Amino acid sequence: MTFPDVRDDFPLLTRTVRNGKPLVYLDSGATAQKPRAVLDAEREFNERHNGAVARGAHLLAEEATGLFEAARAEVAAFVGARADEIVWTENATAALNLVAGAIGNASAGIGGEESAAFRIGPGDEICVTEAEHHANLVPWQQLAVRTGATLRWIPVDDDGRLDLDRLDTVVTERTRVLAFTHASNITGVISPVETLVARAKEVGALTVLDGCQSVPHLPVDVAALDVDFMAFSGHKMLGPTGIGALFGRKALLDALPPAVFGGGAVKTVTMETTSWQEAPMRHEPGTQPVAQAVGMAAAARYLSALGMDAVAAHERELAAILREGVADIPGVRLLGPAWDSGATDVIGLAAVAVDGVHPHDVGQVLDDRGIAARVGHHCGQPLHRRLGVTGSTRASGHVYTTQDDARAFVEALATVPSFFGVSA
Amino acid sequence: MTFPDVRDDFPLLTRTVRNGKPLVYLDSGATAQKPRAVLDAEREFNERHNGAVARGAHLLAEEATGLFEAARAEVAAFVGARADEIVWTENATAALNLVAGAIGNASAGIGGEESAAFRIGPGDEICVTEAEHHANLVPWQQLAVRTGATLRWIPVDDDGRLDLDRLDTVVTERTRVLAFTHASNITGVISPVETLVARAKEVGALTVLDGCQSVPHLPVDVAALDVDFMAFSGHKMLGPTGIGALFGRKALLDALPPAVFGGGAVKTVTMETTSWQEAPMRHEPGTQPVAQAVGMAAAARYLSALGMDAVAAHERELAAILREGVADIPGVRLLGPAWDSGATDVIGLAAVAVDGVHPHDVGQVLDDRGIAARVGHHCGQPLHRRLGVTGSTRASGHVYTTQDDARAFVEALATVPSFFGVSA
Amino acid sequence: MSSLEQMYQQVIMDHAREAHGRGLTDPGLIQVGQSHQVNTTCGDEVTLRVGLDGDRVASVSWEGQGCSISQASVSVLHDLVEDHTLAEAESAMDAFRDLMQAKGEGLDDDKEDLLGDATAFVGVGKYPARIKCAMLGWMAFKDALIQARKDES
Amino acid sequence: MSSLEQMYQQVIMDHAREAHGRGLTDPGLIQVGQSHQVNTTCGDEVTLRVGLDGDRVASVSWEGQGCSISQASVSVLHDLVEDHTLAEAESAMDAFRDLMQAKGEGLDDDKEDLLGDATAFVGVGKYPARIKCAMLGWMAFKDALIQARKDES
Ligand SMILES: Cc1ncc(COP(=O)(O)O)c(C=O)c1O
Ligand SMILES: Cc1ncc(COP(=O)(O)O)c(C=O)c1O
Repeated sequence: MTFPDVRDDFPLLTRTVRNGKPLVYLDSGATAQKPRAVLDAEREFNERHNGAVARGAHLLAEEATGLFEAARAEVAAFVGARADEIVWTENATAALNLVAGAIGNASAGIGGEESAAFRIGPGDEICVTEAEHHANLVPWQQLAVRTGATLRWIPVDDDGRLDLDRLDTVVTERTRVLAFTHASNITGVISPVETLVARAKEVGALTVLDGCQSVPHLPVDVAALDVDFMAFSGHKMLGPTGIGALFGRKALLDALPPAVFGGGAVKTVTMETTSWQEAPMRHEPGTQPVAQAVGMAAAARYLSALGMDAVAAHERELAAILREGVADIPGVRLLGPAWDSGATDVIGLAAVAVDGVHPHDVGQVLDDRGIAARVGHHCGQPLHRRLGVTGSTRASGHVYTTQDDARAFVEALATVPSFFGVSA
Repeated sequence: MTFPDVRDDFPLLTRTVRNGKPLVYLDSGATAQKPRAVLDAEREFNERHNGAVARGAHLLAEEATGLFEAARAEVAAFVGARADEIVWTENATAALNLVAGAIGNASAGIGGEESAAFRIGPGDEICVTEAEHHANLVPWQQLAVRTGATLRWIPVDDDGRLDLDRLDTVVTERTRVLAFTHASNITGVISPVETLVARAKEVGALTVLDGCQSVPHLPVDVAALDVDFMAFSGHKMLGPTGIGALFGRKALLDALPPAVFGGGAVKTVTMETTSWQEAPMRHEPGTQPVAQAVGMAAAARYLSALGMDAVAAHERELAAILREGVADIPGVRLLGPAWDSGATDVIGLAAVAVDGVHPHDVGQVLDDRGIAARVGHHCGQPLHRRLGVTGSTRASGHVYTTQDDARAFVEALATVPSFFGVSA
Repeated sequence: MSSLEQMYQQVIMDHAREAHGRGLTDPGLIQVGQSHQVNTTCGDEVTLRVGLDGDRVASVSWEGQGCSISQASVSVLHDLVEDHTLAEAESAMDAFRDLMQAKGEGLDDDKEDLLGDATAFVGVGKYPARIKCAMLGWMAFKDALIQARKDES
Repeated sequence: MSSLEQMYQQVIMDHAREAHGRGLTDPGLIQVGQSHQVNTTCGDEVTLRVGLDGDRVASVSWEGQGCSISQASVSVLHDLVEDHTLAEAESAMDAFRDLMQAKGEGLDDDKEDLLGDATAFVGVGKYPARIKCAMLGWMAFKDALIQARKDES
């Protein structure tokens, strides 16, 4: 089964770079390009239906509200959730901060008795992994500062896989939250969600999944994964910038106090006190990214039409070319596990370190050939440090990435050591 | 001097509603319509220049970063700020929460000694006014819950003007923050910023201005106003949804700890600790609303081309028609001061209560004529309560609003009492 | 008849002006439930109390303020369910919800007969924002029933 | 010469491979300043120490890691300012900044003469993201000078 060539759906991919070279876009892990269907949906909203959501009795307000809530239902269905279990946020970072911030607020007395179950403090533990993006590490680290709880983490092995031998000693009865990534944006490794969730349930900890690198690339069903919360971003799944989403079990979202306060989220406000609406509204104060929600739903529709199983299979082929290809280049080290066609726990990207050549210099050589890759620590300083490097060069694909794109990366990378005079 | 008719620049305004009636859009105070220039700027960005900002070495990343920072400089200039004094946020609500949340974090020890000046606690006071939108009340009220500080407020008089006789007793040496709106979204009253800032300086309190209803409608210069922080939204100033901005003095933004944590905002991250970048980056974790920033800058450019003095004059004429017009209708009460052509402290809106008729029912009659107005409490429950009503019906204009639009509102409103059989 | 006139039919105006069941009363019964609901768009509130006598809705009384649609709706609710069996009350509740979701089109004759005066609310179904207003009292009724029956167990 | 070759001229490659001034030394002077700078895009760091002897930059030494552009740039910085007067060092600093802002176009002959080897960095000016790399050491130098002169007063 061959995956359809969808490049024509993406206006940006037709442009040329650096003196007329065709663009080879391999930075989708950072941010994806957007199909015309997404741009049109946003524009159509702005040109025909824009109005204040959930607040007016006039026709435009009605239409805008209808489209906004329909978008919520669509994005919810895309990840196997109910509509009222999806909270819109600015991005995935904001979604993760929403959970951490709300727990901090509950611990400071906000939300009163209704939110008391979320209170944490000295003696409690928050657990993450060594493979986290800063967005799923720093909020928890600082929640620990704020509440006096202790941060612990599951280490990774030399291949970037979680060291499950340590699971039971790190996640214990003291653990209140276990936050972990679904797929690493550096090694590409997919976490053993089932094992981690089972352990969290055993000790009564909340689970928070970072779905940034899974939702755009794999079929994801929060009900099947059985997690309590999951964060993901619009812009990485072919949707607009300026929007992300938090999935949360309804009962938890209803009891969690707001992390951010304002209009539209409240029931009754006096100068002295405030009572909140139910979820998702209580977590959506202020004017929401409405056009962006409509665009994100269009992205979910676009991906669903392709079929997420087919998308995942397509990206597995890219992974094979990238990971096998770079492994053959002398002086190039692949971060994370070597390609193994039998293993199913790696997404379609490859991050590499070139002996003696700094990632910035690697990226420059690629860029000169029209190849857009990402260089640096990719917001994962601890994981890079654990793997013995300070940064890497990453190629990451999406539905529009061709096998030729992946091969172009491997070929260009092979020229790097000699260009910098460091060949073996 | 007549204000140009710019309706053709706004695609949405050509549509009809409720059986082919022309649209009379008078809900700009909630959210404004967007000129083609804004929609085109966003689309052009997405189709030509989209890439990860501040993170890649490839051409698209470079272009996206350049456009994103140019947008910041333009929006900064629009309000008289320096580029590095502008932080992008999801909306104005998020901007106000950023300041309140960061003060809360500083008080919980985050940011260490660098942020110690922001710590507040029992004995300290936070001051707002009775005229605030929930977005500039609830974050402060809950900051008080979180820190043990006390919330106080400046009351308003029957006209909705701040009772300045109480200023010196409410704002005292104990006051650490004075947060107030520049213009009320209900009464339209413009606050005496100079007097309030002078008093805040006298007692050493930080000033936080809610510029949501001023920045889109009046010339605003933060340097001249001499405030410490100001929040405003893109979608109310003809820009996209999904973006707002916080102005803050650079030295304050640099010392304020983050309210939200994640990638792109940090210098060095270990599992144990994090150090932050300078402002504005430290307050912009995660992938930013990049296309929306470009759109917001296009909106600022569009408004600047019209000239904010001309915009304000145009809206003053609308205010005159609205406020004088409704005052002549028996059984209709204007919230806020009666129109006085000499007074300069009212923006171009009018909120009314109709005796014996609920705002929802008023709105329905207007909507039936194609008039989009806002009904309800407009996220200002305390102010409505103070004025003796639970809700109102509001007409609010913008650059595309014509005097005929304003007259249509007044005429339709005049039919309401008899329709519901409550005429005198 | 314009959409506006279809929405504000005389029946509705009359119920709004003189609402039935207004004023909370003590039903003097054992199975009593009460619910407070807020329409967060406008802040309208209703507090509704139900007294059950076996499988009979013996008493419905309420207090609140709101738009003519919400007030008239609680008033017809009162007439439709007080002194009826629980089963009848639930059928009325279902029929009213169906009417709201009918987008202004009306229901089949059986259901309209069941609703009586309440069919006048047909025009509200065209306005999603107003359906909330019309449903406010019914939400309170539904919740109050749950409260009242909790005491059963 | 392609843009890439213009950027990575032999001079730069040489300086990157064998950087001058690497390894922090104790200048044995009274007026000493030190600065640590991080390029937040990639995490590259440099720590640079300056020793002043009156109005002479008597010693520049540094430690750090980074891309060839940032390493070569600190190396030429060392050569340009060590054993020069403060005024000369500041002229070099200004000229280098101008070169970075010249978008790959080069400067007038006077300034290029002043920069010597450092003119090889001309190609960097075409790449905004890399200007940060080339400026890293200079930022540290500027800050270290401020620190060193603080001790004056
Ligand atoms: C005075 C005032 N402050 C704050 C806000 C909140 O703005 P946003 O919804 O864009 O966050 C609004 C608009 O709703 C407003 O009118
Ligand atoms: C694994 C992972 N988590 C979190 C994030 C943060 O997402 P965003 O920048 O959209 O908030 C990213 C992307 O940068 C990511 O790859």
